[in-house]
Amino acid sequence: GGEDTSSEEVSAAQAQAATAQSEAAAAQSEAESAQAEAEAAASALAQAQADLEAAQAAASAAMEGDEASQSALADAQAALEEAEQRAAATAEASEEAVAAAESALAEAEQMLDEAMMEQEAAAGPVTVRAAITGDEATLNPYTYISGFPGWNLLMLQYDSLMQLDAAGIPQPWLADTVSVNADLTEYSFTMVEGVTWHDGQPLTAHDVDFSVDYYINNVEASRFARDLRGVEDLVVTGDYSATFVLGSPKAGFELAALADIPIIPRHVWEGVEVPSEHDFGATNIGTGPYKLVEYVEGQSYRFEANPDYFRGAPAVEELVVIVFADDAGAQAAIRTGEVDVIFERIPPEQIPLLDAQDPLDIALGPEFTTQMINYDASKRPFDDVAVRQAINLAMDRQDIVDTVFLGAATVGSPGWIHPEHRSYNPSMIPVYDPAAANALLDAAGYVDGDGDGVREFDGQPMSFEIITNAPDSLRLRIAELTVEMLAAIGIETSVAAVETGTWEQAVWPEFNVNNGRNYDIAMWGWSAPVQADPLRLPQLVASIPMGGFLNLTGYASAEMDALSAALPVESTEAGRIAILLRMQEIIAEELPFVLLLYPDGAYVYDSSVYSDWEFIAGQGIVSKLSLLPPSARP
Amino acid sequence: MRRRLDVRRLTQYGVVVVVAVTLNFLLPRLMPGNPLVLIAGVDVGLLSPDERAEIVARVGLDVPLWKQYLRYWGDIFTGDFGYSFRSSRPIVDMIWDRLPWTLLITGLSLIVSAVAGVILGAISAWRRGTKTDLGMLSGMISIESLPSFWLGMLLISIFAVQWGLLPSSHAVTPASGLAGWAHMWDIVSHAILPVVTLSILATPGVYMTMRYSMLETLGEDYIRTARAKGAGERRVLFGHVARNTIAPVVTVLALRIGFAFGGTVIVETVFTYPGLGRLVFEAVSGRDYPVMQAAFLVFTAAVLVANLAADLLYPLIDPRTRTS
Amino acid sequence: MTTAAAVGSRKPWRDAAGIDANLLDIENLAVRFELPTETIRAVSGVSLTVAPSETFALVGESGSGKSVSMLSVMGLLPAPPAFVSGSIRLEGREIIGMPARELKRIRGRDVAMVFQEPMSSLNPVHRVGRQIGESLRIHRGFTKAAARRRAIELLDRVGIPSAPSRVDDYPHEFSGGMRQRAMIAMALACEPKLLIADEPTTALDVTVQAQIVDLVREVQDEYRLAVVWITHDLGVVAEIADRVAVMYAGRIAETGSAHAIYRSTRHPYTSGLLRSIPRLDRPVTTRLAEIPGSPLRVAEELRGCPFDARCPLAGEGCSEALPELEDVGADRHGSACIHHHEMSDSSDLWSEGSVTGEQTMSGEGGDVVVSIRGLRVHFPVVRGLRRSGSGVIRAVDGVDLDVRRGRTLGVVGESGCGKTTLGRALVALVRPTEGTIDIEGNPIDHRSGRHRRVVQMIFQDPFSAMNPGMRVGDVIAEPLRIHRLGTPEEIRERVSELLAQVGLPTDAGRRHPHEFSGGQRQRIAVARALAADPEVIVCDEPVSSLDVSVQAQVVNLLADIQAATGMALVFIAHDLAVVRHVSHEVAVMYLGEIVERAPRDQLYREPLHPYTKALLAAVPAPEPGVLDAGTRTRLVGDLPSPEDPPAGCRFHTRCPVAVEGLCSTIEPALTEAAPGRWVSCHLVNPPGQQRP
Amino acid sequence: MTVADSRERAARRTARRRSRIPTLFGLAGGLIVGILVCGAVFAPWLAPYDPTERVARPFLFPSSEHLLGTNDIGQDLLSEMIFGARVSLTIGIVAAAVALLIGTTVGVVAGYYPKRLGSAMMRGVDVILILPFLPLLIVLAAYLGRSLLNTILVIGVLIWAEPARIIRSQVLSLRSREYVLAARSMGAPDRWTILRHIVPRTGLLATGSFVRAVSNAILLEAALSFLGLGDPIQKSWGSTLFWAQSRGAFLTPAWKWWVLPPGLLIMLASLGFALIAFSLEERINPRL
Ligand SMILES: Nc1ncnc2c1ncn2[C@@H]1O[C@H](COP(=O)(O)OP(=O)(O)OP(=O)(O)O)[C@@H](O)[C@H]1O
Ligand SMILES: Nc1ncnc2c1ncn2[C@@H]1O[C@H](COP(=O)(O)OP(=O)(O)OP(=O)(O)O)[C@@H](O)[C@H]1O
Ligand SMILES: [Mg+2]
Ligand SMILES: [Mg+2]
Repeated sequence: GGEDTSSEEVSAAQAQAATAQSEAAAAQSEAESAQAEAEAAASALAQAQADLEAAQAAASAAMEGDEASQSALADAQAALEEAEQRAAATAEASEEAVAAAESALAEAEQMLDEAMMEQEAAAGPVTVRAAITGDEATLNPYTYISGFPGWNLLMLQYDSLMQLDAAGIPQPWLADTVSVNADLTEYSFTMVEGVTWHDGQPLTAHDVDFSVDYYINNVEASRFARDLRGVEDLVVTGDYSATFVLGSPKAGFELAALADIPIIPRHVWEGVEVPSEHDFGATNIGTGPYKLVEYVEGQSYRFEANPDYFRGAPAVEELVVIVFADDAGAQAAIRTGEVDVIFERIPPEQIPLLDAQDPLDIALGPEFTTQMINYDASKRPFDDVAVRQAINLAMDRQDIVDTVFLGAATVGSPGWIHPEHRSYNPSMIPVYDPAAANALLDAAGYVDGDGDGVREFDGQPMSFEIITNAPDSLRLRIAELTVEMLAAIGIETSVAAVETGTWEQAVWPEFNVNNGRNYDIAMWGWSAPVQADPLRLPQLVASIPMGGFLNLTGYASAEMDALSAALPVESTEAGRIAILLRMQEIIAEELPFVLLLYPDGAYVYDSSVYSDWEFIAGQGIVSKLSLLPPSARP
Repeated sequence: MRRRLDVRRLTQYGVVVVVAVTLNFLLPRLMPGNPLVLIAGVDVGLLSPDERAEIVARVGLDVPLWKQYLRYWGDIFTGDFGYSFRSSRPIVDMIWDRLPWTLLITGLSLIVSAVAGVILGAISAWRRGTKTDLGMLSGMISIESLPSFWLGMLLISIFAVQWGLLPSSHAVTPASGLAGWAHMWDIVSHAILPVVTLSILATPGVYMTMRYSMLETLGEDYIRTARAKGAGERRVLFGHVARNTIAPVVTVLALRIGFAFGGTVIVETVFTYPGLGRLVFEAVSGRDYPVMQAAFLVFTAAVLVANLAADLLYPLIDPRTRTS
Repeated sequence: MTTAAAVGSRKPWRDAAGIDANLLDIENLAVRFELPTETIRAVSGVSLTVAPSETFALVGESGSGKSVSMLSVMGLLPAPPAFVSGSIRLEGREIIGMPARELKRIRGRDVAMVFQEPMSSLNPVHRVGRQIGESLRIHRGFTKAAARRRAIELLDRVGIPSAPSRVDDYPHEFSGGMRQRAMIAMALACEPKLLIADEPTTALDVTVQAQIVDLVREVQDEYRLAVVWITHDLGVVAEIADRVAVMYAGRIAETGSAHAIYRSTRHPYTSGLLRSIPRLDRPVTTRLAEIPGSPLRVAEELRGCPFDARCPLAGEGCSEALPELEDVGADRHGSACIHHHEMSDSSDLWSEGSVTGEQTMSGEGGDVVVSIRGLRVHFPVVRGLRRSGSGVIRAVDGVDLDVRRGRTLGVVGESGCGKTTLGRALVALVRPTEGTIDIEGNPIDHRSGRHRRVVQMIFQDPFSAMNPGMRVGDVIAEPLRIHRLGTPEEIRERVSELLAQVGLPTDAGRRHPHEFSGGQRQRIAVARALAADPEVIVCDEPVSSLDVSVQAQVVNLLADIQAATGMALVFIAHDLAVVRHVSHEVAVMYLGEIVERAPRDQLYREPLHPYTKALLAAVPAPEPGVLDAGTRTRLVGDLPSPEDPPAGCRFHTRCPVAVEGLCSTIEPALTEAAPGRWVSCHLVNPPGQQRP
Repeated sequence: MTVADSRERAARRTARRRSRIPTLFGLAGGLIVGILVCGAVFAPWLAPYDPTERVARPFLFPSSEHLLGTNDIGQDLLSEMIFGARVSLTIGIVAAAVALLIGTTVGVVAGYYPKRLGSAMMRGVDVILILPFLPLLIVLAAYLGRSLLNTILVIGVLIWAEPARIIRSQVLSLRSREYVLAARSMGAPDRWTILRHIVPRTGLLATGSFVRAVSNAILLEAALSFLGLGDPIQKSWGSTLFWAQSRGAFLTPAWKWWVLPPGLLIMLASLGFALIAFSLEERINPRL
């Protein structure tokens, strides 16, 4: 029986597509008539052109993925072009004619949009099957596993007060407005009214209040408590408004907390005592665009669209997330059509291969994850800036990008911040100059005294072990190239590829920088959030008791500490950027670490199934934005 | 090989169990690395000392090792292994979710390899020295030398990716909503490649044992006695050779059940098959102590049960091991 | 070769009745084994006939081709590597080349076989009854139930007590003798015309052997069977064989009626075999007749008489041509010796030699070297799920013995009575559970060290008694090296000396043990035992795994050496006749206890204990009609388990003269019945008279 | 007659083949191992490039310059295969030697003193055999760090139990051989008996289990490397597969020159030793 219904559905869809097409044709004839009118309108050529271009852009954005409509659009465009030419030819035209053309165009556009949506509806509900590598457990705020893509999947079911837009900037979401007082201690917001939980209960500011209290009171497994550090109180000022009161000034609270914290329903969570062990069944009640309806441990998640989503029903009705053991499994599956998208960056060598395969497409964009060299800057000889600078100069970043990433990475800025980031300091240009590096070392007295090709320091050869984690093969290859490059400046290194736990334990004992370091040189990398929020930079470079929680290299500088202290209390965006620019300069000069590159984000998807993926700068495509209709995106 | 179950043997089993359980407890803790990142999530570096202490206390890692050890024994007896560090799920549930799949593929592959190994081994021994024997023997030795993961990957590459005949991963099509026969077929089609891989790898062992055992039996005096009575080849084969040959094969098979369990780690990883082997691999990579402990225990139990079964089965086959 | 024609042309003994009179007719049978490394000619040119209900004995030493000839009658030789030619006719039907399907129908129905090893010839996983009934089901189409009923009858017939309850036992629950009885029952199931018994008693004790011989004789009469009895011991078949063929190196050396073979031997080999058997009915001469050398294994085509090298008659023509069977007397008596006419009924080819050394018998000889008091060795047994730890095997259970310098103490008893354990206790290989062993007045020390040199041991199996990877020189030097007795130079000299002493060439030291025959190896073992210059040598059945022709060599060697060195010997054997030739004093063991101990001559002349009597009676005499079967004391049943020995007198369960109420309740003590004669029997020493 | 003749000839052929199987297999194994060992020894002369040098663009298809193409950072794959033999075979052989050393020691001691000591040791062996293999491996690998030596130790430590069992059972039977009893009855200390009589007699068996262990060790090394538990920097066949796997070669046309050759070489090496082991085992225990 199942096959019959599906073939029926197909024929119905075909019929509807035909209607859509004829409607598109109608739109075309409308455009033609507009063209005729445009012929008469020669006088406002320039204006018409500009308007036409805008219309074109909007139309093409609306039409992607639908060939029939696309050809219709192409025709429409051709017609428009013709109109343009004729308009140019006819020197005299009235403004009304132009307006008529415009309105005709708008009508055509709207009809095309409708046709497309109808066709989508005709093709049945869109189901997207996505691959992830590694289980993410039950996706509630206390049990999801990884920051990526675990948090991203979590946030399909929940919303936060703010939401990142495509540029990575927080925009009001559940909140209608967000305002902050001058000394950065009070963040007030009003909320969108009429939002309901999946179970139909209304969302109010009391839920937000509850969520904040809950996270703060149930420290244990939740990172959200840390986002809320410094929150003294949430003052509820109405059913739909409230104010966060902070103990000390805190810039960037929007990004760090408001756009991060899922709001949980008070009526469900009130009775939950041990959230990480509580059995919610497979489902979680949120306000998000999706409801998790099925979870098979280690295998799959099935999400259903929430048709009543406050920003509009999602474009994808069903999302199945399938767990794979590793990249290779996921890649095999997208090749065989078992999945439609991989929610994980694909390795560089796969980009051209997968792109070449129809109907697979690649979404490319900048990402904020990093590959870098760490060294123990508190220890000889790395405590010497000259040595660190020499290492920096010796790294041929472009070679690494080309060889290991086959070009699918961005050369690292010596000042840490990604060039696509809004607080990037454009004067940060990486320099590859081994000769200069050698000269620097010679000048600093690190010479090869015994002629074995290895320089000495304090009577010992400059010979070190580069520790890296074996499972990350790209990083391992970078380490291998690093060995080559350092050899060129007389520093001998060897790669020790160890198990991840061992590597972490050496570089970051007990995940606590106060425990010191057990390595000379290490390959390291931070995940995207560390860079996405530039206000976290102090964590990386402030001296250790000062707040350098992530200062794994033990770097310390008085000026950096001062800037670190100033940054979070600086009240203006411009002021903060200025501080950040200065910090980048210091980093590039003193090199607490050597940033090598930022791997580009590349996501493969099956364009015949769904192609409206939204690439959030630095974060990739895995977010609710990708699954909402364009009109609902911020 | 004569096996007999008695008190001393049971005591020895007991000792082995205690040592193995102890090691199961110690091994995870001997591994460098820290489960904190699993429990605390991504921002582990930002934890304050108090928060750290609270987390460690919640999962019971704050008490001295010997207390944790005693607690582990308690867990074993109560059958409650607590919650996974990684996914915060009850471990017993996780194991129950995974166990059937592992049992399915190991069970099927054991049956396949046992049947294939026994039949081929018997043919080989019966026709000792012929071309058939030579061919089978060299084939089996070659198969024995195949790297398991390589075989699995090649099968995926050929049958799933190139030809698209079979799914490359998982035990069922995720969220397919299939039911009834379609669902059964779904399970079967997903199990084919892993089972084939495991079977191919396990067959030579059975084959060799069978061939060896049968050759030995064929050389026994009582086979000559049977022939002297006028028994035909069929009667000799099925009446006299079969049962005497099967005894050592049963032992080998029983031991193999244990190994088969262990062997699933690689195969389940290659095929993303949601069995215990993959659970172990994930738990090990993530230092998920309680899951490791529980899963190791299942593995240990599997080996022991298989051994015990062999000991219990043996007297049924060989009356000499029954008490006289 | 023209053997076939030669034999075919000359069938001097075929009687008037002609071919039809013979049940089995073998002509010019040849079997060779094509082995990867060599070709073994196991049988060549063998011709013989067996008449219905005749007992035909096929005699010869190990490897002479007896089993192979008879297996080819059954068509049971594995081909390859066996290749059979010639002709075998059973009731006129040719067996060689017969299709497997037909052959199958003959086996078990017309001809049945009982094999040498009762332990391994029964399928361990099938019940005895089922195995007996199997041929009935195959050939007669019996139902399961009918076959089982018949199996019970047969078991009963072959003397298994309470057959209905034993029919469902598994073979391992039977004793050796019972298994051999079951094998016979199995062979009789289809009432075949011919029964081939391949050394059915070799693996059994003398007492049981006699029972089996009796049994076969009975069933033969009853079923009118023809029996081919294969044996290496001419003694066993003397009483039952009608006709005998003696095989050597795959050929028949001599054949004829039993009477002719035993009484008018016409082949030096046969006569050698007969003379080398120790006999109770002849006076003790210290030395046994021995056949020099060792049996031949035929790999090359034979050019001359295979016995040439060992034969006292060897001379002209022996090495030139293969001797054919010649008619040498009445009743189809044939011999394959070209010098047979040099032999007569009275001639004695094999000199028994004269007594070397002193010949004092009996009496108290030298001083006591070894003194055993109250020795008990118990082995714990584990059995059952709960391992009732109380069970022990009382292998040696209260033994007092003295061994004197220059004397030999013989220890005899059935298999499992504890002889080996006693011997091992003497060389400190097992720890006594109780009791003491003093060597030259010092208690035995189980630690390793030079003191252990004093007692040395010679083991039963010369093939497993030396490390096959070592050279003979090193084997012999081992005790010297262990105890660092001398420089390498001295050790080398000592080894040469020892080799000479045991009659081996000096260059033997450079060779490996596998290059030597069994007899030679046992010589090497003797040399090794002598090397450390011990006071006592314990010989644990040193000859029982050797061929009869060779066993005399070893026995003689031991006697010579003792005479030369004056050391004490403990000679363990299960065969009273062998012991008689070497011992000064004999101790008879039963179930871990000594039941009688006496100077040799007194013991053999007048045994006191019923068990000793029975043992003596069981020794076969290699001459038909010497012993009257009717007057023999036959032991019934098997040795009880040493784990749970019978109460009272341990022998009462099998004793023909046991007194109910006395023997079964009161344990007799070993008491001196006459000077030097110790017996533990209530009938010899009534309880009242026993000294405490 | 002719039927019988031809039957006899067939039988003889079977017989000959039967007796030749061990020899044939042994020779085949020897040949395979010989070629591979030669390749390893003469690698610097045979290999067209230095396998650690980046000599061309990454991911090159096979060409006349690079017969098997290049790997993910432009190293020559053929050279990598040739040099890989060194590490793989070294690990195989040395790890097997380690295993044999432990296995023989344990086997001999446990077999010679079967009562308390022996059964205690065998329980240890049981424990080793039932312990979850992978974590044991990770613990050891993590403890020891990744290096050639440590890989060898880890593998050696994990595979000694099998030889120990086999050797023990032989020693159990050897120790009751009469020549051992003879030596003991002469008053030889245990050391003498073990070294003179027991150990030399286990030689052939030990050789057999050694060769089998080499075969296993090679496979294990490959599996370890594949799981990322080996040292991926070392050029071994296993590490080549690790890279092929982590750079997606299994799913691309590159599997023909990047995945097949190392896999086949691993199989071949393991097969070579397995064949030798088989022929040795047949020799020790010829049946029928
Ligand atoms: N299956 C076989 N393969 C190879 N050689 C064999 C085989 N069977 C017997 N032989 C050889 O044939 C010869 C004769 O053996 P056979 O068993 O007939 O001797 P036997 O007289 O019965 O001796 P025993 O008293 O030891 O039983 C021996 O040299 C033996 O090694
Ligand atoms: N090491 C042992 N452990 C347990 N039982 C043993 C051991 N050695 C001997 N026995 C048992 O002790 C009893 C006496 O054995 P022993 O070998 O001394 O007898 P034997 O007279 O030498 O017999 P045979 O003539 O068969 O050599 C037998 O029942 C035997 O099974
Ligand atoms: Mg025989
Ligand atoms: Mg004995």
